[in-house]
Amino acid sequence: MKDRFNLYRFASPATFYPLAGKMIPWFVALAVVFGLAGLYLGMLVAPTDFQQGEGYRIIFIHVPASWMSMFIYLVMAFWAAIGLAFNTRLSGMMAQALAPTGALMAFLSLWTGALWGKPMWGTWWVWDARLTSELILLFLYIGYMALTAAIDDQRRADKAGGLLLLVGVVNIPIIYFSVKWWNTLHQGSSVNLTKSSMAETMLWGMLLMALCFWMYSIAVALMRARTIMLERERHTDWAKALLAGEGA
Amino acid sequence: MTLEADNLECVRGERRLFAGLSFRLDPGELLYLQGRNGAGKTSLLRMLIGLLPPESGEIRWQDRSIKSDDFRADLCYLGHLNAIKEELTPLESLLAAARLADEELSEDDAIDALEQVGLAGREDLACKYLSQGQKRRVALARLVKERRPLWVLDEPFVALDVAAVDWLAGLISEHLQRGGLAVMTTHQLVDIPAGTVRELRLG
Amino acid sequence: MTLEADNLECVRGERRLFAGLSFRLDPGELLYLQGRNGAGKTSLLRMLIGLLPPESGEIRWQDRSIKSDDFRADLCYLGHLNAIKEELTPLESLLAAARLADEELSEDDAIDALEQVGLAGREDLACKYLSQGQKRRVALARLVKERRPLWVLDEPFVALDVAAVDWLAGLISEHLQRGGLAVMTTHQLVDIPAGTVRELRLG
Amino acid sequence: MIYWNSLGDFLAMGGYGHYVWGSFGLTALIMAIEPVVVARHQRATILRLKRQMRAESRTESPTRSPAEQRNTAA
Amino acid sequence: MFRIITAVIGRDLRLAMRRQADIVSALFFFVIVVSLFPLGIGPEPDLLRKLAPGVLWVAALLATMLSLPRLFADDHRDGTLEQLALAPHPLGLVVTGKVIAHWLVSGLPLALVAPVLGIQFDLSADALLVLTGAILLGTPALSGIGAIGAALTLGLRGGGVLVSLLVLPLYIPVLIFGAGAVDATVTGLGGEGHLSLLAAITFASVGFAPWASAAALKIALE
Amino acid sequence: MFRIITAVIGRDLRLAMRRQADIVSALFFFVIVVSLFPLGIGPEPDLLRKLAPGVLWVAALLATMLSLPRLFADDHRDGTLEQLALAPHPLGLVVTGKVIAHWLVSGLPLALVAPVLGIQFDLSADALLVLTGAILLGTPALSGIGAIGAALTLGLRGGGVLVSLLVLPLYIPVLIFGAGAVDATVTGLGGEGHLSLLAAITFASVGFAPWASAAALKIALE
Ligand code: HEM
Ligand SMILES: Nc1ncnc2c1ncn2[C@@H]1O[C@H](COP(=O)(O)OP(=O)(O)OP(=O)(O)O)[C@@H](O)[C@H]1O
Ligand SMILES: Nc1ncnc2c1ncn2[C@@H]1O[C@H](COP(=O)(O)OP(=O)(O)OP(=O)(O)O)[C@@H](O)[C@H]1O
Ligand SMILES: [Mg+2]
Ligand SMILES: [Mg+2]
Repeated sequence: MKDRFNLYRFASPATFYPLAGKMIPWFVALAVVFGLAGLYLGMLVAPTDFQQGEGYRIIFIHVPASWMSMFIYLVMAFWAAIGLAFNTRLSGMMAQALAPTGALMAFLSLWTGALWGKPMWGTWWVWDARLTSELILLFLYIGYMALTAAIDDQRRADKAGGLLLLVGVVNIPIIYFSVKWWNTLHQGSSVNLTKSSMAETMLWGMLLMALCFWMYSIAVALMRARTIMLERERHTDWAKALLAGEGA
Repeated sequence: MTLEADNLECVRGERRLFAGLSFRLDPGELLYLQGRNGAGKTSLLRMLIGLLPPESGEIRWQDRSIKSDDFRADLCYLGHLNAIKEELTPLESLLAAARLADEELSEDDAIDALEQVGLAGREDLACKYLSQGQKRRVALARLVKERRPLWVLDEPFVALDVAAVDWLAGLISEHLQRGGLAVMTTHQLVDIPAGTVRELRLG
Repeated sequence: MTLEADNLECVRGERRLFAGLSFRLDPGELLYLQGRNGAGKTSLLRMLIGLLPPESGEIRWQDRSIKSDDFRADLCYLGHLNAIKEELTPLESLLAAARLADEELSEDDAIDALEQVGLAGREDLACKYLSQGQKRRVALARLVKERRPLWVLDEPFVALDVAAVDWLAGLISEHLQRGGLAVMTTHQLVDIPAGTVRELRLG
Repeated sequence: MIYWNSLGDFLAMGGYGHYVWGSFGLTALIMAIEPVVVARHQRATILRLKRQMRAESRTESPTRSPAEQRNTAA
Repeated sequence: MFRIITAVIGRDLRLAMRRQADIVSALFFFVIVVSLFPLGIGPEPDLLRKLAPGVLWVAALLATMLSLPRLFADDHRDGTLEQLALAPHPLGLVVTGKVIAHWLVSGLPLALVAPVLGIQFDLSADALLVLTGAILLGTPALSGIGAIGAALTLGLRGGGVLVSLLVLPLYIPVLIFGAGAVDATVTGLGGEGHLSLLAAITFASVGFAPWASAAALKIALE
Repeated sequence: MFRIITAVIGRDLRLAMRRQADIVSALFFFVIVVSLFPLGIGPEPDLLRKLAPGVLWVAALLATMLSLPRLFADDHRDGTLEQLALAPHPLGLVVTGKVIAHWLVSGLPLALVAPVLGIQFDLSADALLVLTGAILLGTPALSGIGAIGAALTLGLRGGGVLVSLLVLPLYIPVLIFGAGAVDATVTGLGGEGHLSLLAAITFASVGFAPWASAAALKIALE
């Protein structure tokens, strides 16, 4: 009972709300710094690709957006597992705060992929395994949001949504390994820790942009989490004190 | 065999319905929940049977938490809804309910129970053709042969005519005399001749 | 303004519930239907409002058959079901019901009616969050401003607490004093102080 | 250091301008709009909650009173 | 007369907004079903282009149909339908309102996303235009005819699946002319003839279906 | 343990027999959807043969999915589900029984008529055999995964359509391997690999899904 209480306190909205408020500006600043550096390297310094011409520069958003769309889903599933196991209030809020950003990332991955595909493959869209599974990921995000929106009781919504996230997490390895399992039009993995086929600057540009997207996602998710938190906890003492204190 | 509630708190939506509610129920005792519409009677019953986790506090059956399967083997719950299938006949409903609740119930016993609730001659009519009160009677027929110690009944008298109300009151008091426990809500004034009736007023 | 039933016969499934039933109801009179579960009370009410065609016999309102639209403009029916939407708030439910029934009801009147049924402060909460009895009260709020002459009520007291039962009994008797007519069933013993109460026992 | 010779070259992206700027443009747009939407939603929520709190303190607060007010029908 | 129709539309739209899920889900069902086909059939663009009109129309039929069981069921279950039937105006008007609201919620959005899905199947701009027009013209008929099926199966337990059994055969003309219009455009024959037939079907069924449904509803209420 | 599973299966099958509409309708939905395609797409046999596996599988997915909302909804509405949750054995066993019964009523019949429909699409005898086997192997997974979706959306108003939103994405692997098996046979590559993957999916989902569904049901009952 006692250690559970501690955990509960650690993840308690009352401590988390002000902490998140203080952290947001830092993440925004980091996102801007990484973004500027990444854009500088990727858009201004990096040379052209001998195969794809300048069109390859879409990679600097396509890949970070694709990565984030999968990563955010994993994080949501992680929160869901915590929430179902320990019954913490915070986890459901975090999952719900992350979902729209994750869906946007999946959408951006599809959008930039389509814009890339037209010049490279001659078509906006092919029914290739990776593209399709990314589309499914978007559907999973939307399904999660629709489910939690359809349930009015927040506690129930969190639990049901968490269960769905855990069930849907099987899709992530499918997306990731789809290029390996089926031979497809879409490019295989080219980022490799030991040897890289990419130019050094390109690689760095991509990694910096990925960091930028990461920080951005954290910042937006924290902002959204704060709103959700206040809304849900409006009858607790800390929220009331906060609402009463904050200037109009 | 005791049912104990310890410092229960109930929050529905954003409303705290009750808090710090404790009681203890011993064999032969009836807990009679009272309270206005919306006071939280149904919510409390659902907590007692383990379907609604309390916001805080604990419920114990025989000094153990009610989360165990043992508790459910001792419990008989009858809610607002009748839990009968429109397509099945009263007899089939009764037998299916027993089988799914892991109870032994012979066909003769079932027919006997249906006779007692005044459905003789309708054992083989699909339930959808029954009137409001007759459907309720099918649901109540479960209680006739029920020997589980804890009965939890949510407004059992609704839709029953006067004769049926009397009969049910008798059935409950028999159960209590056998040493059973019962928790019940109702807005109708019904006199249940039983050993101890504890009243608990919500709201 | 009279409601007349002439030699009604009702067959449900294969069972003849009643036959040769006739009565006449004049302004200020209450017809109180009684009978066991399954006697055919609900069936009779549905005949009176024109939803269930009688096997034989006829029902007349102001000496004309009840099939006309005029009859329905004079009728207010409240059934087993509450006819409210879970997603709408009590206020919206009431206003929508009035608009769909082609009645004038201002928002102030609606709020006033909800206050009278004891739902003040919940006008803006979706109905699904209400308890059994509160939902019933939303349905009953329609009656507060209702000036149609004929009220047909099927077990209106179900799920209501004691205070609400008293209030509703008062509302019905006011309606009768205004010269209205009412037909009602209930298994609960409720005293309605009205001019003439006719009792009709089925089965 | 810088790979491009002129701004025009940069904007043309070797003929892929539409595709590249279409991608970057929409991404920038989304990343600009999303935080604004979230922040506005937060401000609106805080205002609404404050209004609600004032309204609740004028009557009795529903969570505080275990009972419901004005239950008995008039 | 119009007052009651608008009152019904207003209420139904408000309910749809409250539920949100309703609008979004019919749409996403459409999107998902359309996306399933290439998965089952394979990715060759030529093949897909030939399939597109048929697949999109079948998906539109199914998406409309899926929301049908609830057209009257909710009102029936909670007793509102009884009250509507007892109101002092013809039930057919009420049903007209409900059909229009159903189309606004489940038909109109389909027409709006259809072009996007068409792109996935590599359709030309012309074909996309005709596709959108055809869906816009044809879906009211789907709502109208569907209302009859929904009313006939009201309160029956097998409802959800039974309604498809009754309604899908009646949808076939809409499917043939709707898909035909797009096909004709793709093959360069021009889809005007098909489109005007579609308009005629819609006109007839929106005018007539509410009254048939009203009759069916009265039977269901006995 | 087996007693309770068989008790549930027995009751659900008896209910399905009583309603009749249930069994017949899922089947007819399947048949009608499959038959709609030639209408929407045109009668060329070559094209149809290529379409067959995809169309049949999509139709099987949709037919299964359509009966999902009622998997728990009836029991929920009339209070039986509460009683099941209060019975002194794990709810997962009850759900296992319900999943099996659902498959017997909605999956098995599809496998039985699939060959007949395959003939309409001019499939070879080999392909028909693989098609039947694949549907037989794959549909239990559809019932299992579907149960999770049905449990999650239980009691929600948008239920029927919402369930498709949740479940269809999860059905996609079944669709791909199921259609792939037939495709591979048609093109002479042999469908054994696909079939064994299908069997693995079915095995995993029938074992795991009932427990996830049971957890979702408990949430819904709060
Ligand atoms: C709508 C279409 C597309 C979608 C949904 C999509 C999806 C994805 C996803 C999910 C990833 C990350 C997976 C990983 O890193 O392992 C990725 C990476 C990548 N994509 Fe795409 N893609 C699309 C179109 C394209 C196109 C047209 C190209 C280029 C011709 C392309 C090139 C790449 C490259 C180079 C990577 C990085 C792979 C790596 O280094 O690991 N993608 N895409
Ligand atoms: N649709 C139907 N088909 C066949 N029989 C029916 C149908 N509806 C009701 N019955 C039968 O008609 C009889 C009367 O039903 P009704 O609902 O009118 O009774 P009631 O007097 O209102 O009873 P209660 O007090 O229980 O509400 C019942 O015995 C029932 O079995
Ligand atoms: N799922 C829910 N979400 C939010 N609020 C709820 C929910 N269920 C019930 N409530 C609220 O909880 C209160 C108590 O409901 P409950 O059903 O326990 O009342 P009750 O005492 O049984 O009333 P009645 O006598 O009318 O049956 C009501 O005011 C209702 O508005
Ligand atoms: Mg209650
Ligand atoms: Mg009755």
